[in-house]
Amino acid sequence: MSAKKKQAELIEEISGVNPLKCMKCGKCSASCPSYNEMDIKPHQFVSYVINEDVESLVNSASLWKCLSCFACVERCPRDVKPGKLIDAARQMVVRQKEQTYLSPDEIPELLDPELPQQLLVSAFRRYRR
Amino acid sequence: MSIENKNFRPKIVAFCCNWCSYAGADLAGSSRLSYPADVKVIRVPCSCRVNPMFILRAFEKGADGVIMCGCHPGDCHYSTGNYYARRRMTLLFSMLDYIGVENGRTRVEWVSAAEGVKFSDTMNSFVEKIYSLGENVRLGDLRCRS
Amino acid sequence: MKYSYYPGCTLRTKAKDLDDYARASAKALGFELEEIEDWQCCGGVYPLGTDEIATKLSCVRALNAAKEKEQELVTVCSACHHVMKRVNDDMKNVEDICTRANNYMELDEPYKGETNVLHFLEVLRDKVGFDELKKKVVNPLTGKKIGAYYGCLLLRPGKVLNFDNPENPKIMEDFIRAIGAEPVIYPYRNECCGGYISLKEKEMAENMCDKITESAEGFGADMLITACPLCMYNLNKSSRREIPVVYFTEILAEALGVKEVQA
Amino acid sequence: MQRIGVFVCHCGSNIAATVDVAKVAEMALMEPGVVHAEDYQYMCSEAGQAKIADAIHEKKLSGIVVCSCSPRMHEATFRKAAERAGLNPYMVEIANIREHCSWIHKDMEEATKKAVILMRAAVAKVNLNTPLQPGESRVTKRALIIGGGIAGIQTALDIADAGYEVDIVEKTPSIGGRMSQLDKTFPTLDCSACILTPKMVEASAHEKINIYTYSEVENVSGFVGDFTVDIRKKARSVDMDKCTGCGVCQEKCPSKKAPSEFNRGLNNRSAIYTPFAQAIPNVPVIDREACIKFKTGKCGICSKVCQAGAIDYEQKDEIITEKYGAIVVATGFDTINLEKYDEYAYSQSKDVITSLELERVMNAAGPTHGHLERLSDGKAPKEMVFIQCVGSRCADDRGKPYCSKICCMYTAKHAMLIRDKYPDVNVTVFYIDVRTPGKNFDEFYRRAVEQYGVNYIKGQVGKVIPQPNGKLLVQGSDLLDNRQILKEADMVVLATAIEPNPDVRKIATMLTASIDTNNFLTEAHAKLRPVESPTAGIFLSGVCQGPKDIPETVAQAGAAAVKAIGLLAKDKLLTNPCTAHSDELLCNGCSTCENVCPYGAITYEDKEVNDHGIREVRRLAVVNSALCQGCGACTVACPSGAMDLQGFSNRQIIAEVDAICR
Repeated sequence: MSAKKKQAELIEEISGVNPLKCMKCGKCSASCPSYNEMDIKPHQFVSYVINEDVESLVNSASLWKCLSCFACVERCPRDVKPGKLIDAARQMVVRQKEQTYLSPDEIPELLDPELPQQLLVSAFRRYRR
Repeated sequence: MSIENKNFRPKIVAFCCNWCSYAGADLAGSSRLSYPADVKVIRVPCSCRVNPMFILRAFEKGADGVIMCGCHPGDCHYSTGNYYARRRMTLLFSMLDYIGVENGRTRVEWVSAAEGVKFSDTMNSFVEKIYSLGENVRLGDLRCRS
Repeated sequence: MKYSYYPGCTLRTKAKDLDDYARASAKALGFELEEIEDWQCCGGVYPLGTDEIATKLSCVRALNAAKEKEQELVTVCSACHHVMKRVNDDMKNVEDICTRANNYMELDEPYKGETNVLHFLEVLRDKVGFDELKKKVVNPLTGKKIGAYYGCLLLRPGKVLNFDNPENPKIMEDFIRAIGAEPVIYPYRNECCGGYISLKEKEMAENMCDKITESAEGFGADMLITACPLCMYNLNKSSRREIPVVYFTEILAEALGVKEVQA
Repeated sequence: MQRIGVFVCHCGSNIAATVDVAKVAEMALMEPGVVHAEDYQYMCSEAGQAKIADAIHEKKLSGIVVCSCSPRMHEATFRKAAERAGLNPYMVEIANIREHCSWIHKDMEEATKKAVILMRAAVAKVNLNTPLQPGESRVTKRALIIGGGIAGIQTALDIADAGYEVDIVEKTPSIGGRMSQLDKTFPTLDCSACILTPKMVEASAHEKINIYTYSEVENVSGFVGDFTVDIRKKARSVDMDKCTGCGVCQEKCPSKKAPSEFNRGLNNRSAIYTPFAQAIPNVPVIDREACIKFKTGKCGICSKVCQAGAIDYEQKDEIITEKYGAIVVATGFDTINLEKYDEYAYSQSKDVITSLELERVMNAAGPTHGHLERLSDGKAPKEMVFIQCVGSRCADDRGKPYCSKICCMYTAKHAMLIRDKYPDVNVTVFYIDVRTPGKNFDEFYRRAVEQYGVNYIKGQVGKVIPQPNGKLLVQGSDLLDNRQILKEADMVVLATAIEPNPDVRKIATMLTASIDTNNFLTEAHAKLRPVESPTAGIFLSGVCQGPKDIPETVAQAGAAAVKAIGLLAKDKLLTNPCTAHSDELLCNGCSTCENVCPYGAITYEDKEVNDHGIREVRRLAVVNSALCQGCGACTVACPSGAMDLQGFSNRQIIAEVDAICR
């Protein structure tokens, strides 16, 4: 099995999503609040997995723009759950050594007195291992 | 193949439903698509008419392989018959497996009336499989052996 | 009535209000929130990966603690509610996760999702009843036009959280009515505030929060209520509008006349 | 012991070239019961058949085996030949030594050996054959149509024109169905009422057609050719014979708050009402839930104003029992409930409507008298957005997994009509795929784009966002331009998925007609018997079988009529004697067979049995041989081995197995 295929299968495994269920209706992209910030759009995630181009996916800015608000998951008529795919791609990045989007050193300057713990906890869970 | 059975010719029973698979076998015939003469077809109205007992009986009487063919799921002449057949055979096969009759000796295939080629291909591969498994000794009634 | 109570990390610190008002209101309404011993942070975000086990264990511990006491588990924070319900759903319905989590936990009796998880609002709706709540209101907030801000975590995915209609919820509106105020329904009430994105992408969060507050004000809301410390932070911090945002427990305590007692 | 004759056919050289036919005949004589064996050039020829007849007479044969081509080819031929010679036709068995032997094998020795085995199996089977008599059942020459929409009307007209009596049972106060609610029809844009109303009139005036409106089928018993049906005629509270249809009662009725079903609840009607002006019959009904007289006992205005004295508050539901030979289901469809699609703001905004509601808005008899206007404030819209596939093609449990088939076309129709009548209104259609297979259909859609300038955008809408200014912000995808669109609209129209009429489950159960997971009725064969139910005597017309447009519905209605006529034209039905039967002494009354029978042919009765001298009443399976199609599912399901299939009995099949394995 090629490395590319392996990666694509890993994404399918982590996410539990079958990208072949997608009928390309675009309802995910129509629902996404981060759409304009994304380089790869939610409805395109499935194509990248099907075409075994996980590399582009893991290098995309979209990984860090998805809010996990589940609007796409809720509204997807085909039960594809694009949000889970993008999260699996993000996992593939942060599970590697020193591949984090947020390092503890950055934290102090980001803090403000009102910032709730929940925000930091969430961000850590999203951005790094 | 064992040394004792140099001239081993298997006995193979094929249950075919009247509406799809029997017609598929007819089509294989009229298309002159050959398969070994070891296969003998028994016509039943529907695959759901095939009682697991018939298959056990065949093995008891010395059959080396039993294959059941029906309409494709969803195409059953009687709407749902092949679904019943599929479930029954799944259970039967797991029981046969449990008592030591090799998986390959039984098979279910869906063959439509238009699939003469599939019928002959299926029979060819099934017979080949039975040759590789050799004689069925597990369930045979010893009193039936000559 | 006694419930196991899971406050969560933020309610212990920055969102102390949310917690205090919840406890005071519970007392006034005649039920008790018994804090789970040694609870640990839920992580704030439900780990979506099918192979995530360790990240779910803190929730399993809390859920199991409630099970052992034969109590239902109540949360107030939207995020805790979200994570807790989804982990519980996994334990109940995803065999693989359930088995592996139990292998880690080595409990006397495996946990299989037996505990019922309730958000404080669900307790008000399903246990207390909004009609009953209405009777206990001493300071009705008459004339106040309040917009409910649900956000994402309370509602989605609707099938797992089973909280309310995720596209057209009404639980908070019914709550607002029960305490004598007038609910303002506006379409952005279930759109995301940006969540944790505000840490690194401030502008994104600002745009999103502006849309929410603009929509709420456009439909005539004087104030917003929320159940989530993060939503509250974002709406206050990131929105360029001035509409006040408070925790739903605060106005509940106010209506029940227990606000001052606590503060 | 049987006296069996074996006849081996050469089929010219087709068989004889590879099989030693004489050897087969010779070997046959060694089989138990075989008293005669011969081979001949062409057994199916007249001379061959004569040989069979002669042998039957001379050797007093009780059963015969013909070793020849496939039974699918000539079994009927040889059965008839045997019958002519005085032998029961079911005492004939065929050994297929052509398709299953000579044509596929080259080696003569091998082929002959196999042919002998096939002959032996057939002989073993015929040894156990018993004479079978096809049963006869009579045919009541009257058809019942359930549902009075275009499907039911067309089927009724076609059957009635062939000279048979037809009854239509329609649940609502008038026939006409969904089609009567439509404004225009694609792809010709002719007015729906203009083509439907004449058909309604024709049906009501037809001497062979009897229409029961405001009535429902309550119970069905019997079987093909001989159904007995109870029909509940709901109390109309108006005497059908006296009413002149003047309409004064509806005008004067003080209770005008009931939502109009015909206008999809967009406006109200009076408590005494006919659903629409062209209703047939033109006799109103009193909606007792809405009527002040029924609610409070006071009022009675309709009775006072009725010159004909037709109002009858005392009227009661009436049950009519009638016999039918054939039943056609034409129960049609409704649009799905949109409560699970609140992202489209259907329940939040009056200006978000379904396509069927738009039909009413566009219709001169509708709530806005045909003016296109927003239902919230009556303003004329400038921007209209259509959203396709709302609830169709959904894999989750919110919607339906199938394509509703008609939406692409009616949306193109709506878009075109609006652009034609109101050229200043911009129309945008969000679509996933545009599906227009059908005569002149794609041309129609292209006309909407090219001539009428309808803006088609490929992409689904995520959310419809009501704005404080009353407009609707539509947030959608443009997948081809790869952008997210925010479009302000005045009205949004949802192409809502259709689903079978919810009553169809109940009706299918009464008819023992099978139904699929989407509640569409199942056809007997998806390709070859698309208008028949697997249950004999039940036929399917229109959308109850699957999504269809009007031309397809009418075509299927005609096809269903032909099938029903084919049944009604017979005086008697010969039933296939190869049916299941239950051994009363073995049956334990467990109901397993009843549950697997796809035809509802098995029922349970308390019967007295004599079990080795012990007389007792037991609950026993009884097979209705008129309904049984002989699949054999029950024979295998039966845990006590009581159920067996005539013509393919357990012993017969086992005898074949034994013969092959010998």
